[in-house]
Amino acid sequence: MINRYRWWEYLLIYAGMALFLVFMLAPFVEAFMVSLRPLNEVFRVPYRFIAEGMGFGNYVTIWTAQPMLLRWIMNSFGIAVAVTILSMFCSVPAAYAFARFEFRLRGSILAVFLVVSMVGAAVLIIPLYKLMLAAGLLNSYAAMIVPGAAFTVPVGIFLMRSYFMRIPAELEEAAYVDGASRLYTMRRVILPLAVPGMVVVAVTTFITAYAQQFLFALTFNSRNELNPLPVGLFQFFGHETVRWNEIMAASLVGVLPVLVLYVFLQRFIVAGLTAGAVKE
Amino acid sequence: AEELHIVNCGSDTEPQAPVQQKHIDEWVAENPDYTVRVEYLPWEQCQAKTLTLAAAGTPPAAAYMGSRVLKQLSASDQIVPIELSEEELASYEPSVISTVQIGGEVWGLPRAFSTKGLFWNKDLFAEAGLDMPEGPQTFEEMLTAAKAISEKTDAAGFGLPAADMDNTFHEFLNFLYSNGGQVVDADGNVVFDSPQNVETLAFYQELAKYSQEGPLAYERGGLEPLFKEGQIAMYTSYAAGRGKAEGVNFGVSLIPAGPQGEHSTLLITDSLVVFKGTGLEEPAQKLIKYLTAPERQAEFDKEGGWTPIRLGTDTDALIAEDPTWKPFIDAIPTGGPEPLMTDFVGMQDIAIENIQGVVLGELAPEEAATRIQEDLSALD
Amino acid sequence: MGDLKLNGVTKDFGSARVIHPTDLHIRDGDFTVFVGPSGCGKSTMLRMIAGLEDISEGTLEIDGRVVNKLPPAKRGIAMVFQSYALYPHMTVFENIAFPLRVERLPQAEVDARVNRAAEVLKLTERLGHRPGELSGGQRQRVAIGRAIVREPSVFLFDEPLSNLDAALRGEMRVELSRLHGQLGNTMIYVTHDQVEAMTMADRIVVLNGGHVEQSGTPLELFHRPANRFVAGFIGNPNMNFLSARIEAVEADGITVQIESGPRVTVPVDPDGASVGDQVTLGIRPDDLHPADEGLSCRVDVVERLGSSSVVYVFAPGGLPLCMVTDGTARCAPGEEILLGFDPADAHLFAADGKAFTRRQVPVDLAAISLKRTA
Amino acid sequence: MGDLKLNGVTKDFGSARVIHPTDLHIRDGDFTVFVGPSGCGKSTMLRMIAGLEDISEGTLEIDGRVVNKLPPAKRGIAMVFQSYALYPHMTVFENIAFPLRVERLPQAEVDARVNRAAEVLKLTERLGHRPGELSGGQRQRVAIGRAIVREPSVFLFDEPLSNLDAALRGEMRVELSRLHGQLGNTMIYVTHDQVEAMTMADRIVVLNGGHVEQSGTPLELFHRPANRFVAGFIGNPNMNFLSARIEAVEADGITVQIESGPRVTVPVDPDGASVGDQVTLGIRPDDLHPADEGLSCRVDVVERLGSSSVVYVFAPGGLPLCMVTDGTARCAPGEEILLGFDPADAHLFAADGKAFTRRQVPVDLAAISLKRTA
Amino acid sequence: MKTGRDPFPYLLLVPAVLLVGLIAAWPIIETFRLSFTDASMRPTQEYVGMENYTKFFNRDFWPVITRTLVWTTLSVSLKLILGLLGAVLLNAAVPGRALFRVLIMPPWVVPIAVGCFMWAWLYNGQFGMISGLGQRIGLFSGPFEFLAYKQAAFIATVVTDVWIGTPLVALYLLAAMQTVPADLYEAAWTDGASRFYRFRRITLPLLMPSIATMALLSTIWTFNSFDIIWILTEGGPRGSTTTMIIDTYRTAISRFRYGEGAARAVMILICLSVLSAIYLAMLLRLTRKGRAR
Ligand SMILES: Nc1ncnc2c1ncn2[C@@H]1O[C@H](COP(=O)(O)OP(=O)(O)OP(=O)(O)O)[C@@H](O)[C@H]1O
Ligand SMILES: Nc1ncnc2c1ncn2[C@@H]1O[C@H](COP(=O)(O)OP(=O)(O)OP(=O)(O)O)[C@@H](O)[C@H]1O
Ligand SMILES: [Mg+2]
Ligand SMILES: [Mg+2]
Repeated sequence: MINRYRWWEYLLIYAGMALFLVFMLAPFVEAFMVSLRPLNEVFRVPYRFIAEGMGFGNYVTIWTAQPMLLRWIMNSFGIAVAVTILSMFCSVPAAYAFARFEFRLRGSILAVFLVVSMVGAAVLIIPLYKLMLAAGLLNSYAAMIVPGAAFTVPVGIFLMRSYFMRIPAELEEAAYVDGASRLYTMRRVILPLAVPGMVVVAVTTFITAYAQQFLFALTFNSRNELNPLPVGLFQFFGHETVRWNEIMAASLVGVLPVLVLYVFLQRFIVAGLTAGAVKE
Repeated sequence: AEELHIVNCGSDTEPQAPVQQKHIDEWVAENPDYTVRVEYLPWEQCQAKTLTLAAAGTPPAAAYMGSRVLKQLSASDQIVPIELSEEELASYEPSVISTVQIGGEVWGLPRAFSTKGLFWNKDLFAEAGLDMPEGPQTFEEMLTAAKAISEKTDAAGFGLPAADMDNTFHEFLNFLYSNGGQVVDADGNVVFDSPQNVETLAFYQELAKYSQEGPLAYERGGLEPLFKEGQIAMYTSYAAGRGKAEGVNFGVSLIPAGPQGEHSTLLITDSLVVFKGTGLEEPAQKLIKYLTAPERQAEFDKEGGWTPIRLGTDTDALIAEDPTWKPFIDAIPTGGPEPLMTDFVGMQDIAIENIQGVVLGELAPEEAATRIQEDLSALD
Repeated sequence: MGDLKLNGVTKDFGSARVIHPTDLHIRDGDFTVFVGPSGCGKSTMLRMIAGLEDISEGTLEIDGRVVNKLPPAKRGIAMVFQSYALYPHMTVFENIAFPLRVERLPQAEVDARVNRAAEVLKLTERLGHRPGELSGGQRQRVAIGRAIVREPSVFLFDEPLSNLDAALRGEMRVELSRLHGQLGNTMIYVTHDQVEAMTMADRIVVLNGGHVEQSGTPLELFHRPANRFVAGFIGNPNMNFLSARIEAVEADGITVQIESGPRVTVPVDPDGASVGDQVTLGIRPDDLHPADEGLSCRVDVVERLGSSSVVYVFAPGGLPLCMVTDGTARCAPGEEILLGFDPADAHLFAADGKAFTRRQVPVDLAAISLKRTA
Repeated sequence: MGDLKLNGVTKDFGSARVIHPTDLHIRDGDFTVFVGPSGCGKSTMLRMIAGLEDISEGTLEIDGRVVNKLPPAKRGIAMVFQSYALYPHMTVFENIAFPLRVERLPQAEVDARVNRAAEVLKLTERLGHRPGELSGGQRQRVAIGRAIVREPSVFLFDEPLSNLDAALRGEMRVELSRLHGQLGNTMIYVTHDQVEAMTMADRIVVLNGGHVEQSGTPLELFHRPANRFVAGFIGNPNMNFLSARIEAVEADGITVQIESGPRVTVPVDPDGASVGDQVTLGIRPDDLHPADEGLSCRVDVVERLGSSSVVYVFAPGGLPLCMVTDGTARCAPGEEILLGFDPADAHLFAADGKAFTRRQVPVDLAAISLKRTA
Repeated sequence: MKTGRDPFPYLLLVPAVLLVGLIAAWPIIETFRLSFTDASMRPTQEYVGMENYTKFFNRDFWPVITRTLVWTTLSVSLKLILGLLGAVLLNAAVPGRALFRVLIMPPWVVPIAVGCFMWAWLYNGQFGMISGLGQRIGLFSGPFEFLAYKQAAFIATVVTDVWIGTPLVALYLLAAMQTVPADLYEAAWTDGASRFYRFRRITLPLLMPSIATMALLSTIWTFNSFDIIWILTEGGPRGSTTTMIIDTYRTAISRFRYGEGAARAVMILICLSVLSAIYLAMLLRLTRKGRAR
């Protein structure tokens, strides 16, 4: 009964939602409208919301205009997946250590991770480049994956840590009393229980990695067939006139898979964030 | 076979790219010891990336980039000078080769060349009742035309680019040079506070009143569709701009002359440079000389729609075939290069910031000139 | 097989001493219960025995071997946690089998042992379920199952019943007692519920603020509490305490004058008592009864439980007292009644809380069989 | 002022009927307790009365006015939640003052009312603290304080004591009873603990599976349970049930033959009974006692609580029985004992669970003052 | 849990420390070192002491830091206000809520560069939707270029940043909101508190820790927000959107003054460290209970 609304409350809520969605979706509407226009209608004054000759033609031509498009989308996906796996491989054990053990340097190491999460990669690009060079990673997927993962590890650690802290310590103690080794306990008891939290962190990392894979790819990779989508999109700029309609079509196509993924996983994300939320 | 890595700013979808690739393939066929890998990068990121590569000690063997970086690259000991024979040197117009010459040495080979002309929409001029069959020839005529068009038609008089992009400065230089102004004199001193410069700034400020809405959001690329749509009656562009004005009844004339100068233009070249420290300096030099040899370069220019780097019989034929080429070629001898300063980005930032001030009406022309003069002088 | 000795064991958390030097001997096969108020160190003690917590000083011996440095798994103990600590992602079978999996026993052996345990605990039907699908009592039994498959010599329980409702609690109490009777292992059981302590223990260890206050059989503690703390802690409802002053010390007892009350002679060993001392007289609610003369009290609240009633009264001076009577009490709130007691039922405590030893107790403590289950 | 009438009230969650049509009259000033096993619908009933949950069918009247559509605040009720629902970010003062703030009372009035409530509840010292700094009992009192400042005509409590430990629970029970005595409002109290129900209620309503099984005074329910469910639910330890067959039906009682036991005549109204019927005989643990002849039982577990003992035995045929004796029971596990009872104490239930009305009960139910506090 | 010289936790840290230490920590240290040199494109470099810092302080520091703080504060407050509003709407039990939950998320999911392209279009005066539709309905008399004027561009970049950052804030606050026990609301309702009163007196105070956490995290992210401004305005017009990170990038990467750029990067780090200290203190205070076992 507490969730019953009066008519004006409904009105207010839906009006609020509508306004919110207008703000959140306007750029997508714009992009979509642009993507439907033929090029000569893109630059047409005065502005018309519905232009002549609108259609899905661009969604067909992008694949031939940039034959690598599919490859870029796959790269983006692949790189984001790899970043996620590598990042999780590092952040999950570390978060467990921070959540459960008292050890010297714990505070300082945690602080270092915090500081790292505070530095934008943009200003570190030259030392990073030297590093990639020394490691011989340039022009490989690894060049985009490794630094991408490194900069997502700190946030991953913080999220996972609060999740681990919610798993009762007694479960581990019970396992120790039963003779299980620490690794066995972690593998058989802790990790299976942390799965919901790991899903959240993985999805967050994935989305971050997907949304922010421009700088590293641009700087550390010079092989077009390895490029992720955002870098690839810049190649639409090369024409006589920038083919904005195709760029928008390609962008929307590139965003779609992640959006679908999000739709499927959103339940877990809300629930998992709830678990991670700092309380009391 | 060793690989020559070449960074090419721009896109491989540009029309001249296949030509270049064809030439490279030919060269590789002649020099089987080497392979060539060309990496195309968007202009926005290209320079930064190439220089990051250089700073980290792994430069490409050669790169195609704006000539304005040459001074910084050579001062930083990143590129090697190109040895040209007298004959090779002589094949270039002096004003063109000057864009790559620093301290008597040639640091790169001009690859793409552009000069600017004033595009004007004949229909709009007619609509505004202007009688200028050859287009505006002086600053004053230009202002008159712009004012008339702004007042009498729906279009703006002029398309003024003033965004935070290099071509804001470039477009300004066209007018500066056409008014006899200079940024740096022959001895390398900054001379920005000259009366000519102040006058040009004042002209710009006036022009801004009859320009399209929001000049600070525009660079040249953004003006092209406006011109095409008849929203602006004039703007300056390079030769390839003609192809982008399809369907418009337009004329191209020389940049109007200021009260204290004559028709001029900014000469911009992009050039091929050879980086130091790759161990491949020699074949790289061979390759770029091969690519820029007169006949191949001409083919490249033609395909790309660039102003020909070398003048000659080909050029006359070009004009004969398409008279609109004339203003772009005629301006070459009187044109001026980009001011060669080591910190060219710094220079540009200073100039753009103050030009924007003038365009917005926030800075008086004198004030802007003094500021630019001071800041440029302080630049090391 | 399961004989534990604590010698001067202490525990410090940082600079805070949580367990003061403690000597304790827990005999093989005993059901020992640790009781005490919250925060007194019960869990800490248990966790030190389990090896989950370092021992700060002193030694812990199991079957004559010092085990201070041994990890939990090597001590031959099994622990049932207050929260059961069942693995929510495993079935009941896998939960119970967990210690055996750790030891990598062959599947056949695992099956056999788990099934045997499940039978003892009446869990056979539930082996395929997850803990989330079980009732509280069933979960409890799974936790016990996980402990018994290891066939440990010592069982540790940390308040295993505190999450259950009263009915299930009573049931589980009986089951645990029966289990102890069947297995005969040493069991150490932590609780803060003294009813559990009384009903289940062979021996009770009363802890308070990191000290052992008294250890002994439940009836010893009930009838001969060593001090006022134990007297107040053991027994439900709590013992009533009255201030008194010693009037006379004789060989067969101490005569005291109760504050705004009668004068009584309590039959205790008078060692250390002297006339004029301030003492406390303790009397259990069950031993108070309406009388023709005695303390004149005003009835405050009456709780009628059907077969018995609890009457809360205010004694002269506003001191609240509690009395339990059989059946349905007939007094009404506000009524004045006189309460009396048999001095032989009273306890007497010196000013420092130490009890004077009682001469007689209603039952022969030694004669009663300690075993409560077959 | 606080007279509640439920007329044919039902509750459906989706297609599941959780409360079956219920008529109930709760008189002004009564302390009514809802008891029943978990999931029987107690909370749902309370929440419908509070207005937190829609009533599916039927009407709820408060003081003669149908309030089905009224939001909680307009019903003149106050509710104390099981979890207390204290606002963790507010001080005790602000928690208690919350309803007054909502009403925008002037500060002076708020101060006065809160202080008065705090005094009644002995919280004056704690007014500046946050709930996190309080003990369970204190939190409980804050929750009550927040309810009483509103001066509601009806108080609703949802298992307010279930989170407390036994000692505190006892204490709070007494305090709530005293509060009711002082305020005289109508109180409706939900619990699944029948001890609470017995000690606090003027009237108990026993719910089971969404039905009202019986409603009456505690002693009525204890001594005259309407059916086997109520008999088993009320009283601790639970009533023992023995299968029996009717041998003879006479005016003054029914004679039954207990399965593998003696033959007894139970003094009940024999309405509806006929010879040969299968019936159940119920006898409370307190009413069982060792006897010279009777059921021959083997002792299983003995729990000695000090002042009383609980003995669990197996009757012939393996039926488990429970007996409570005073003091310390002297029997040992494994021992065979004979248990008997006075037939007048026995209850008799028909095959469908309905009780035969008992002729006599040990107390005169009507004569006992219902008030338990001054 | 046992403490002491147990190697296990250290083992668990190995992968993270290796990866982060190598990939992120080393460049940070290197940046520190570079800040005391005159590093540029030249292959050699010399130590110049504090010169890079004094230069920065003497010229650009105060305008840039002020602008950065205003930009950050504006953006963060908007994100929090909108995020809170969004969370409230997401939490409302009305039909269509599930759809709303999905539709609010795309800005978070979209690659930042792509998002900026879209906004660049929206802000375009001639061909963009806002100006276009605005003229249609008579909001503007002619085309309006949002990125051509100092204030407008400043606000436009903030709006885009808010657009990208709001969904995560909303999601996070929604999650926090759902941890508020339902009975608190029921209790307040029983006491007659209106929906708004309940929000103000219960939801908001209880959300405060989460809001504070988000505020700090968001401040850090916003302070470092680079792509949005770079793609939309490159710091213009007339420097009106040049925040510290843009200034640093321009100096170090565009102008190849690595030494000076490094000094500015270090300044960012110092600014953020102050914030991080606050954050860390809060985090520790908030989670101490959870750890004490
Ligand atoms: N890890 C720790 N660090 C510091 N003090 C601790 C720690 N664990 C327990 N203590 C303190 O030691 C004392 C004893 O705690 P313990 O858990 O043994 O109490 P307990 O008797 O089990 O109480 P309860 O009945 O409430 O479970 C308490 O005062 C507690 O605050
Ligand atoms: N929102 C709901 N939707 C569906 N079924 C519900 C809902 N709330 C309660 N129920 C069901 O209604 C029945 C009665 O629930 P209720 O909470 O009233 O039980 P209760 O008597 O209070 O039990 P407890 O003692 O465990 O609190 C239960 O079977 C429960 O599963
Ligand atoms: Mg404990
Ligand atoms: Mg309930």
